[in-house]
Amino acid sequence: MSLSVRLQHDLPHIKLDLSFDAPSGVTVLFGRSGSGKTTVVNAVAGLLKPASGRVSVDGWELFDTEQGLWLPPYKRRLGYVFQEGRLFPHLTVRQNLSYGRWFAPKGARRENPDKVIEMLGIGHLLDRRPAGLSGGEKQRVAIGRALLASPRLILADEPLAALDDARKGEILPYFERLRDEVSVPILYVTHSAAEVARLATSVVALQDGKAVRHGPASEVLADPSVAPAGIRAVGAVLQVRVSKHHADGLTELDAGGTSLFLPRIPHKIGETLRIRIPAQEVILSNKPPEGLSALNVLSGTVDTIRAGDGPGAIVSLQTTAGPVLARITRRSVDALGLQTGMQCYAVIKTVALAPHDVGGRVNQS
Amino acid sequence: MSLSVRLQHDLPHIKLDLSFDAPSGVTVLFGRSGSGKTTVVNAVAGLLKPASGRVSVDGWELFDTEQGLWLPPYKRRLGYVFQEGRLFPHLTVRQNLSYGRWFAPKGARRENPDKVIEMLGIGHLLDRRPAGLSGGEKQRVAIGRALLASPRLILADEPLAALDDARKGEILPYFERLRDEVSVPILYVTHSAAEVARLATSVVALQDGKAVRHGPASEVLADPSVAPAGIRAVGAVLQVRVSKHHADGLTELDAGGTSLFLPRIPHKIGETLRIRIPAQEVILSNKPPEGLSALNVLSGTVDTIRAGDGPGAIVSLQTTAGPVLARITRRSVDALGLQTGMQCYAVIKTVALAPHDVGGRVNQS
Amino acid sequence: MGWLGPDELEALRLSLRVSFWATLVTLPFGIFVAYALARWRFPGRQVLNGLVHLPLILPPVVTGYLLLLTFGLQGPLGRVLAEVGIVFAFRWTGAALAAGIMAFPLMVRAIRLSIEAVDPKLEQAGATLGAPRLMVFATVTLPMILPGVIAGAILAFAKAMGEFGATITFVSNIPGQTQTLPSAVYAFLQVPGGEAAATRLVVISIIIAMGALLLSEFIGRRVAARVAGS
Amino acid sequence: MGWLGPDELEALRLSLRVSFWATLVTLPFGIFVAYALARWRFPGRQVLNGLVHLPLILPPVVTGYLLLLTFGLQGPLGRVLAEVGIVFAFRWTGAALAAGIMAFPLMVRAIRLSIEAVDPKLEQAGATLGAPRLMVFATVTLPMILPGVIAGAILAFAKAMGEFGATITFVSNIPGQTQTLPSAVYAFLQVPGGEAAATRLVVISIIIAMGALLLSEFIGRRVAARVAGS
Amino acid sequence: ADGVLVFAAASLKNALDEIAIQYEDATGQEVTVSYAASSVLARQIQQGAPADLFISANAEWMDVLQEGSLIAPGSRVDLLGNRLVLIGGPTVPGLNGFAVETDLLAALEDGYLAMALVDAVPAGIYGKAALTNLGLWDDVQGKVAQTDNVRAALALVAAGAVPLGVVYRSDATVEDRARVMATFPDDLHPPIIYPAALTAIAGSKAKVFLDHLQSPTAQAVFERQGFSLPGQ
Ligand SMILES: Nc1ncnc2c1ncn2[C@@H]1O[C@H](COP(=O)(O)OP(=O)(O)OP(=O)(O)O)[C@@H](O)[C@H]1O
Ligand SMILES: Nc1ncnc2c1ncn2[C@@H]1O[C@H](COP(=O)(O)OP(=O)(O)OP(=O)(O)O)[C@@H](O)[C@H]1O
Ligand SMILES: [Mg+2]
Ligand SMILES: [Mg+2]
Repeated sequence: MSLSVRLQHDLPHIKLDLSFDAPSGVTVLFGRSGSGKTTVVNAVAGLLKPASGRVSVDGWELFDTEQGLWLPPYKRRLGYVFQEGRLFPHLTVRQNLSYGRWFAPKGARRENPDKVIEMLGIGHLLDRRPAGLSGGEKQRVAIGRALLASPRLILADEPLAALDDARKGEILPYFERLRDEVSVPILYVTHSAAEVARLATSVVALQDGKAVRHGPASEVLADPSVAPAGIRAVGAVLQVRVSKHHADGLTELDAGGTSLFLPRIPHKIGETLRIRIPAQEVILSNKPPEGLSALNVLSGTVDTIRAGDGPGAIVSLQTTAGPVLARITRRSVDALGLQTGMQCYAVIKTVALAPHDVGGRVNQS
Repeated sequence: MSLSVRLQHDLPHIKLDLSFDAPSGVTVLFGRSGSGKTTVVNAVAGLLKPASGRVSVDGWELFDTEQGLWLPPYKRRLGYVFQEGRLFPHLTVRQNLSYGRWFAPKGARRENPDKVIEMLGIGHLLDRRPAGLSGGEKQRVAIGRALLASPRLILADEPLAALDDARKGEILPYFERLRDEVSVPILYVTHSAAEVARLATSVVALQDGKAVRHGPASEVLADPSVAPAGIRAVGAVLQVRVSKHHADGLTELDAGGTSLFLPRIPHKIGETLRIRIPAQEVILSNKPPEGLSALNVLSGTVDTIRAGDGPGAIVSLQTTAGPVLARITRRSVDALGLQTGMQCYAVIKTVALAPHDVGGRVNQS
Repeated sequence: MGWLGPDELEALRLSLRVSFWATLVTLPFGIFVAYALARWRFPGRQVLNGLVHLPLILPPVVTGYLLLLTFGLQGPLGRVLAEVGIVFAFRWTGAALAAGIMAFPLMVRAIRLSIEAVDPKLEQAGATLGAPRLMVFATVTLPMILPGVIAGAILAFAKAMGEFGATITFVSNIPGQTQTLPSAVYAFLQVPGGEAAATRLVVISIIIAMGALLLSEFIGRRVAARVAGS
Repeated sequence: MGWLGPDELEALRLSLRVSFWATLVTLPFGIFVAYALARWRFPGRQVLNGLVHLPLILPPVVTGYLLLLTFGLQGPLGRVLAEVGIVFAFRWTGAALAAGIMAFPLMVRAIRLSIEAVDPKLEQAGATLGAPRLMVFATVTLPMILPGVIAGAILAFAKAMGEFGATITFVSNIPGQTQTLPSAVYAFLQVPGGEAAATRLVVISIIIAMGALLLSEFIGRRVAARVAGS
Repeated sequence: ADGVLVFAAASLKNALDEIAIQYEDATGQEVTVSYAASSVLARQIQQGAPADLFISANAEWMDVLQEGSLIAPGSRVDLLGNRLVLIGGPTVPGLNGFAVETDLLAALEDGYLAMALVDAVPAGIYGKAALTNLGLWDDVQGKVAQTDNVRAALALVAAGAVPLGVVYRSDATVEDRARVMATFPDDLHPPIIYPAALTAIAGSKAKVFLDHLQSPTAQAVFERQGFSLPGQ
């Protein structure tokens, strides 16, 4: 287990009491505003001293109240990306980036600054000061600063919440690259289902200071009962391989023997990816569809049908590519006569597979 | 024309030079960061004195540099909802709300405070101070404060940008109610296509200080060339009437004779609404579709086919409900043999018609 | 206060009165000048800033002497004011004037810094809601700078309690009129063996000034918390 | 400076030296105390705060007398320090000590306010990046409070230039040793016909102090702009 | 120190400066004078000030030092005397034959009488004694504006802030905005004496300078500044 957290702490309004062990990769903490996410991250960072608990990263203990062990923040070797950036206003971007490096221990694994700068696309900003940067640029610098401190764990507290969608789209890939290329464990706080879907290796759902659900991202996302992400976030995650880039701007993926098409993505042929198929983008058909503009059809058998609170139901289909979820109305369930074990076809629009649902390379670990 | 703006002003980096006349309702200003949106709003508010120009609201001149007319901000009777709220931290919510009322002229049309408080759902917050409020609550109070100043024009500068999606969803309806129930003209700045779609009566697209496009929301949104909103924002806006609420949680709408189903919405039977059909949620079929889970099918004839830069194309369909746009791949255009004048079916998932695409009552004016 | 003689008690009472009025009357001017220095750009701003600081920099005797030349019975301003019945010379009011002027720079600095910390955007918000400038000041700026105003006022009060050089030079030392605590201390220090009496008075003024300072920290923090809305 | 006699020139030179060193040497202490008052909660914090303000509140003569009793050759501290070769009594170093102590509250107040304006979150950010406390102070806090430090230092310098009561009481008025500009002014004012000379010296000190103040406003604004990153 | 360090009451500045320059020119011997209030200087000597010679403006502080064995035995001399005068400011008509006993109250009108602190500063103490002996103190008591030193009293008169003041003759001679209205007979108050003495740490050079101060050359300077010589 790469990150192990156990915490008890009384806050004015809520009691924090949780414990979770997370594998390496990205652990997403999510939950409503006020559920205690920042408090957990601060306790891991050492900015808050919990009443009792223990946190370790890759077996290295940051604190353990039973042993009376308490590392001050500056000895924890973390890269904390704060929600508000917290760049040093009096330093240039370059100086901000190298701040953590001054203090990193001699023997620490060092990122190559040039590589990080290039990865984040902030080379042209190096001599400017934070005040002159746009929100997205600031956040990229903050990520770079955290990364170049040679951290053993990266903490990111809603790093994208203050940004508009366009800027979110700019930055999300950098976190994916962190996960996939740098392989530092990351504890990531977010409200956004899209971010969870793209980044999370495992998810911890917080509610009133307790961890109410905890598991791999694909499981938690496929569970409509997990409130924070919302019903619109439910979806399946498929593992696919890039098989061809077509001349008409489409990329063909191999999903367990079936071809899926989506608008050109930058990944190389042969690469293995995860893509999220949002349940609400899937149409079901009880016979092979014909004459439709949708290019992607996955056939499979109905596995489960779960009716929701409203007019909808989540139908889970067993396909050769893996399980696929569809969110349709109960009325359609009846109209199509869907039943467990029945043969069925999932129709997915090409353009509905948005780039933000395509994850990076599948993590090897 | 309810709002008439003409401005020239030199900023350090850009030259502002624009003029537009907007009908009553919501005029949305949009454009990239730094394109001058806030500057325009500030000039209207009187917080910035432009080199030259003229602004009038319902024929009442706020300033006119030619005439040497310049009303100071406090005489303009505006309700400015700032991006960051700017609530008075030392006053309670109640005092914040009544602040503008102290200064409103005697004869001014007055909103009923109780009604506004109820509309915004902030009745339980009245005795608290801004510091204790969540971001969404703050922004609602800011809207109420602006509204209760009996403004002749409401200015809203990215009022939702700092909020997460859930909170955006909470607040957007209040702006719709402002538009529909209070009928004060509103100048609204946003980056978000969803907000444009739901709120805008007319849209002014800004680029480098110039108004590059200006027209009714439905036109601007149907135009894939308008960059700020992005291709994913393209869609058609249909006028529909609520015809029935079904027991299984669906609401049936009458769209020019065809029935559309979507998850229950709170509007009354007989009400006329606008709903946005995002182009990318529409699947086309060249024969009447069968056996599909999607409940909504609109038949029509192909009007235009515009190929985009990428692998996609926007197909416009003439239906009895009005024009419907579909974003599909060029490959599908070929596969279906689509041509202008051809009979065709638009398939739309019930659950894809998200509540945030359903506008409020259609404005009578 | 059995251990204070009647003269000393009188001096204490007078010092309190002088300092109180010195603070109260200069406060509006202090707020105004602080606001002007913090928010307005006008020619002569730096001159005003310099003038305000002058009493901090000049030897107090010089300040007192300048006051005497200006507000004394023969002074240009003193004569004009005497016509309308305002006399500073040799009155406790003069002691208050001297104390107020000596304390003024401290007051202005404290208030000015707190004004500079107020976000002008909140004032703009007030203006867009229809409040004229003065109302914006009264309803937005003033409440928000209250901690700074209180700190400045109490610091000024404490300074006024200790002021001596300018006061005695301007209005001399008239028991019951202008003999403040520090003048009494000075007198005791002039004669051999007066140390004990001087110490007693010094201790009293320290207690008062410290009490005021602690109070200002306390009130300042309370008000700041209230203003910050928590 | 042809119109200054050699003694006066000497007094000016001495005043500059005294004020310079008074400011320079107290500055680290000022920053430390300001930081402690602004950021730490410890028992005795209010006592420290009161002590720091004491010289502002006490009549300067009293402060001088207390210094004489403490740091004089017979004083408890004076004797100990004399053993290690540090003598304040009747040396220009003593004048600097007096001036430094009198100016200390002003310096601390200015710096403290600027520290309180620094967002502790930035300091936390420094800590998470691996910087120990002192490094965080040196690389984050200090650069950000520089405008306040400069303002505080120059204000202290100006105050030191004008300090008189405590200085003359502590280290007397020995030309070339402890006769600062204000002491010289005092001596001139004690004798008939000295006003002209006194006025000349006062004008010089005003010019210097005002120059310093203007400089501090200017530097402060420049540094603030640089620190704010614009 | 090589030279002589003199601690002298501030009112002696004009005279002593002149004498010191003469002395330095004549002997090449450096004389440095620190001028301050007698109380300040005496306390500093108590605290080990490196002064060689102390000239006080009153006897009391010298007595204190003497009791503390801080002055060289046998070195104390009554160096100078002074006279107390009543002065009038620019607003006071020059009265011929002004007599303090009869005319003081009338001349004051509503104004104040400026004096140094009457219980603390020598000139004030002497003035209070004189007025008491004249039987005027009770009447005038409430109209006395006391200053921290006698020069400040003179300044009040000179500036016209008060009509009258009681100061030393040595102060009044040079100020042309104030006129001497009357000189108090010196039997009305304790003798005004400026005692001088070598401190316990004084060197031989200081003794030479103290002797010089009593020489006719020096005494001429003192007289010119309005001081009187003891026994005169
Ligand atoms: N220092 C503190 N003092 C008082 N209350 C606190 C403090 N820190 C946190 N809380 C309270 O503890 C609860 C959890 O706060 P926390 O900031 O961890 O929530 P969060 O999940 O990060 O919320 P958000 O999504 O709004 O950032 C909240 O009710 C908050 O008000
Ligand atoms: N007071 C000012 N001083 C200097 N430059 C300014 C000022 N106000 C605006 N600008 C510049 O003018 C341009 C337009 O700014 P404005 O704030 O109007 O943009 P915007 O469209 O509102 O951007 P955003 O979406 O980021 O809020 C920007 O380049 C900005 O840097
Ligand atoms: Mg948080
Ligand atoms: Mg803007």
